[in-house]
Amino acid sequence: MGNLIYLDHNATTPTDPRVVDAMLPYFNILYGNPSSIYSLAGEAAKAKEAARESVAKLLNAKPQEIVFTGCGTEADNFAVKGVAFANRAKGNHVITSKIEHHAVLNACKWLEKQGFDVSYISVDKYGGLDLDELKGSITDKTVLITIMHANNEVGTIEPIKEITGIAKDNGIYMHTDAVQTVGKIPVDVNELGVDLLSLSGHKFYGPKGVGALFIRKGTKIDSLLHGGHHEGLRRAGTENVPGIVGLGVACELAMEEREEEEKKLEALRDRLEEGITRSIDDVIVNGHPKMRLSGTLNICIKYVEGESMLLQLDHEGIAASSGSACTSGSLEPSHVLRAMGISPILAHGSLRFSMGRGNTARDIDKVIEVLPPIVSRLREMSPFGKDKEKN
Amino acid sequence: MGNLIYLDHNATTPTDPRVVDAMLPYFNILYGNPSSIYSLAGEAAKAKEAARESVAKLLNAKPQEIVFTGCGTEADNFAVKGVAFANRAKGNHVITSKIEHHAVLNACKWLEKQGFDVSYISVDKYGGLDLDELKGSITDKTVLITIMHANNEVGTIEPIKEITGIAKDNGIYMHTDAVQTVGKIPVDVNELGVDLLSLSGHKFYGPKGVGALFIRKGTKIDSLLHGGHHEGLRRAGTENVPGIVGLGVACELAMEEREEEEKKLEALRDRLEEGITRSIDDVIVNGHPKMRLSGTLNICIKYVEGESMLLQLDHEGIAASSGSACTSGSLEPSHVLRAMGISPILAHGSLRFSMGRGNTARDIDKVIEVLPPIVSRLREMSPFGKDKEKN
Amino acid sequence: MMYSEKVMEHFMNPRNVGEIEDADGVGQVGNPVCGDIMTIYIKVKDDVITDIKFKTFGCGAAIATSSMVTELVKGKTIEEALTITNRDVAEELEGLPPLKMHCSLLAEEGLKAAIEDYKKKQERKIRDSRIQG
Amino acid sequence: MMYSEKVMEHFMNPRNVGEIEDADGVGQVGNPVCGDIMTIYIKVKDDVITDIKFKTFGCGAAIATSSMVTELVKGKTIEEALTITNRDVAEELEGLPPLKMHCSLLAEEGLKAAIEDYKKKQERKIRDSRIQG
Ligand SMILES: Cc1ncc(COP(=O)(O)O)c(C=O)c1O
Ligand SMILES: Cc1ncc(COP(=O)(O)O)c(C=O)c1O
Repeated sequence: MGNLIYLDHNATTPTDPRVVDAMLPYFNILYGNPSSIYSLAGEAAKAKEAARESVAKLLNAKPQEIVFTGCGTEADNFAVKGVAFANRAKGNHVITSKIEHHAVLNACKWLEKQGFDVSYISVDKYGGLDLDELKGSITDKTVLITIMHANNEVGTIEPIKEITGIAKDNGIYMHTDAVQTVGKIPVDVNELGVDLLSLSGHKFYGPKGVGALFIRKGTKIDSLLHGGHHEGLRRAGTENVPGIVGLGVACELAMEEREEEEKKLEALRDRLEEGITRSIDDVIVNGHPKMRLSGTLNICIKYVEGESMLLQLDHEGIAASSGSACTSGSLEPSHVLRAMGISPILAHGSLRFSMGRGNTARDIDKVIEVLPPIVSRLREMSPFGKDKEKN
Repeated sequence: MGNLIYLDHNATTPTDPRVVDAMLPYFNILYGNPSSIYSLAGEAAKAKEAARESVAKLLNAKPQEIVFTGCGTEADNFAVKGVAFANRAKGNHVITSKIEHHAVLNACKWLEKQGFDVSYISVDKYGGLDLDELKGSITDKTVLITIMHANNEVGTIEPIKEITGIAKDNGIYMHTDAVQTVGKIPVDVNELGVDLLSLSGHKFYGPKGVGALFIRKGTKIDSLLHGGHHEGLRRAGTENVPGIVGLGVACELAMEEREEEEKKLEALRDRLEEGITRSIDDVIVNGHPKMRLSGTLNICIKYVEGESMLLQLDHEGIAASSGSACTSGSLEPSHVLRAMGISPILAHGSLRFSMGRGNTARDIDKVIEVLPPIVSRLREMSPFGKDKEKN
Repeated sequence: MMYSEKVMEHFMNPRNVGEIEDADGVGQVGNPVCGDIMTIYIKVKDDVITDIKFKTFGCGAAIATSSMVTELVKGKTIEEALTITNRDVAEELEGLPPLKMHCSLLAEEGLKAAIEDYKKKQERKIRDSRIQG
Repeated sequence: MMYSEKVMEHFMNPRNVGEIEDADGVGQVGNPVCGDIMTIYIKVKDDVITDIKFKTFGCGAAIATSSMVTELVKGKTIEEALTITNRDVAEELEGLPPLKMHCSLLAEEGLKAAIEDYKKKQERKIRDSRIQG
């Protein structure tokens, strides 16, 4: 994969070599099970607690409020199902949005099967949550509001602070899926006011297979994984010590490097946006113009389908993604773009470029160079076009 | 941890260096998200499917019947809760044993809170399941029997084949927690006849943070982690590719080396058992004399408490474990020893030595050398003793 | 890569792309929600498909199957063309991922739609010539 | 290691292990289910604890707190000894893990039980001497 230009950091990031180095001793030198009492285990336990402190520090939380999980999806399922089940006596209503990641959406769908009611709040054309609809959907049975911090497809950042205010006024727990924001923009659980917050290591140069859930002290929540006495009885399972150590280091690196990185990514993103919209006709930029992740560019290119563009980009050594149904296991194009009012066929022509730590202006320029001819070639094959507009 | 004698392989194992080597490229060279469509992702997906084949081969299952999870506990929770919820229309009764790992026991306890009935079947003094009690507890509402393949504390191997026969006769799904047997003794899902089987990577020289659940084709089961289209829609979450690759290699190594290793471990175990019972009075060996994991020795040493022995062993550079409450977060001594009819105070004096790949006869001899003086010293401090027997 | 080399080859260098202005039959199939739309144009002479072209909006598999079906059919009689199934197309492409089998179905359907259109037009011509005659 | 160096030092080299044959007071506390049983023996002269010994079945913390409490108390008056709390014992040991704080309570309770036994015996002695007198 020598000269690959990787522009899919919202899907996953390469693990930072400094993270891997920190993990290595915990595979077969300090391999003890942290729950055991001998010295070897003590080393593992100490490393785990140090990582917990790093995660807590990044979020401005207390270490005891951090529970390690196996991925972002587990953190989301834990938060959503855990709060719903633990507070069922109070009510059976949950509020979320139409543009959540499937980890939250499908956890909610499962709750519906278990007798819960779920409200899926709309978004505007930029992907911003409809706060009035949110307010109107609250009932005295609402136990949880779960709204993502930033959307993974279009990068729109949601007004979590306002939503938390609404939740607080109504005595409702507030969870945010911050899988796409932790390590990328400032995430402060007290500033945001949330009760629960999910993150995933591999989205910010930590390893795959580890995530965390922030649970504010006093929050009533059921476990998702029941078993041994791990993680203060909140998440059972022998701890993935190397993964947890890696997550801790990823958090430390984020604290040191995030701010500068954010500026760099914004410059790259703007360069790409400007270059593509200048050189290709009929391109629509998705997401909020300002309240958007600095490294995310999502566009719809009319008359062509996303997967075919991705394959040709891949042929040129460029990795990106699309909201086309053809790139996922599903049959519908991106639920996020659809919720933003974009037609199915236009949604099929979406491309997402997500920049990261290793990218340079040269990478961006290569995309600007190769994408236009790819698009013209595919448009020549397309039964649509300006003259026969069907979009 | 230079000269550590590690005898706690049932708690966790060091990751085999060959496993770590195989994992490394997937951290930051072949780091693609396997769900994406570009070549980088294809490499990750290919590696993941190769690992799935290795796991399947070890278990004599089909690759499509293997679902990767984040740990053994997740596999157990997935199996128990997933089958219970998916088959609730048929019935709300689950059968398990009193000596299961807490991953199964506490999943069952949680099911009870959700309105399920659970029967906890007794065991005999060796830890063998009471098959008559099992048969007698079946009702027309029973949807799942979950019995562990071998017990983690005492090593007793349960008659899974017979139990599966009973389950089949009654049209009940059968799950076995094989976390302690996979890689150690032959585990063949067709020979055993089970519908579901859990395993965990770090128990047989694979990495922590990855496990798997075998789900026989046609088994009705709910997901535990809902979200994206991963693992054939059965387990959501970006796949821990390095971990999965590591698990695959651990399975391959097990296929090659297990048989010889089993013999070696049995010899070491017998040497240790013989040495300890010869040099220390009032020692009871726990578990089945024959139907027992070859690398597990569990003993009760009268008049002394387990943690204090472990600390002194640790001081001598030996890592082992105990069923004493003082070594866990709980207040009760081992539920397994208690279910076998052992008194609380005797259970507090239990020690478990679990041998593994790196151990030698010299390790064993060191234990035989240092344990007797440790026991006498502690017995001198003890208010109990032969004369004032209170055990 | 989830696609075979053959699929990629046809996707990168599709045969018979385009429209036929005076086509004898035109078929459009697909569904914008699923993201695949295929239009097939045929020229027929003495019951033989002498020319065929396609325009496709869709994924790699959709474009490759479009290309392959046009190649398979060119020069064949209508009758022969009608025996071609989506499995034939997929096989000629050295296989398709399970999730993409529906694209090969699209190719089969697109071809059939074009032939049907051709037949309808023929019937109409015959009818018209009767009326004239 | 979850224990402080001080705990480990007392655990590995406990002070005042043993029994006092003609003890003036003996206290046994603990609970076999929880796995800690402690017996404390004291010798008292002119209200001063002149000797103290213990026997403990229990974890590292139980043994270390037993050892520490005996050291703290030796040479103190009964009144002084009664002011010693489990927190004092834990502090002298440079802390205990939260899950092990109950062991320090055991030490406090063991000492108090021994003193109570001593007082009861004293009362009985006084009563006996009154009856005799
Ligand atoms: C029998 C048994 N089942 C389940 C587990 C749980 O596995 P893990 O700790 O990998 O979640 C263990 C080990 O802890 C075990 O020994
Ligand atoms: C917003 C968001 N939430 C949750 C997840 C799930 O995280 P993971 O794949 O680590 O389980 C993702 C990424 O896949 C995401 O982008």
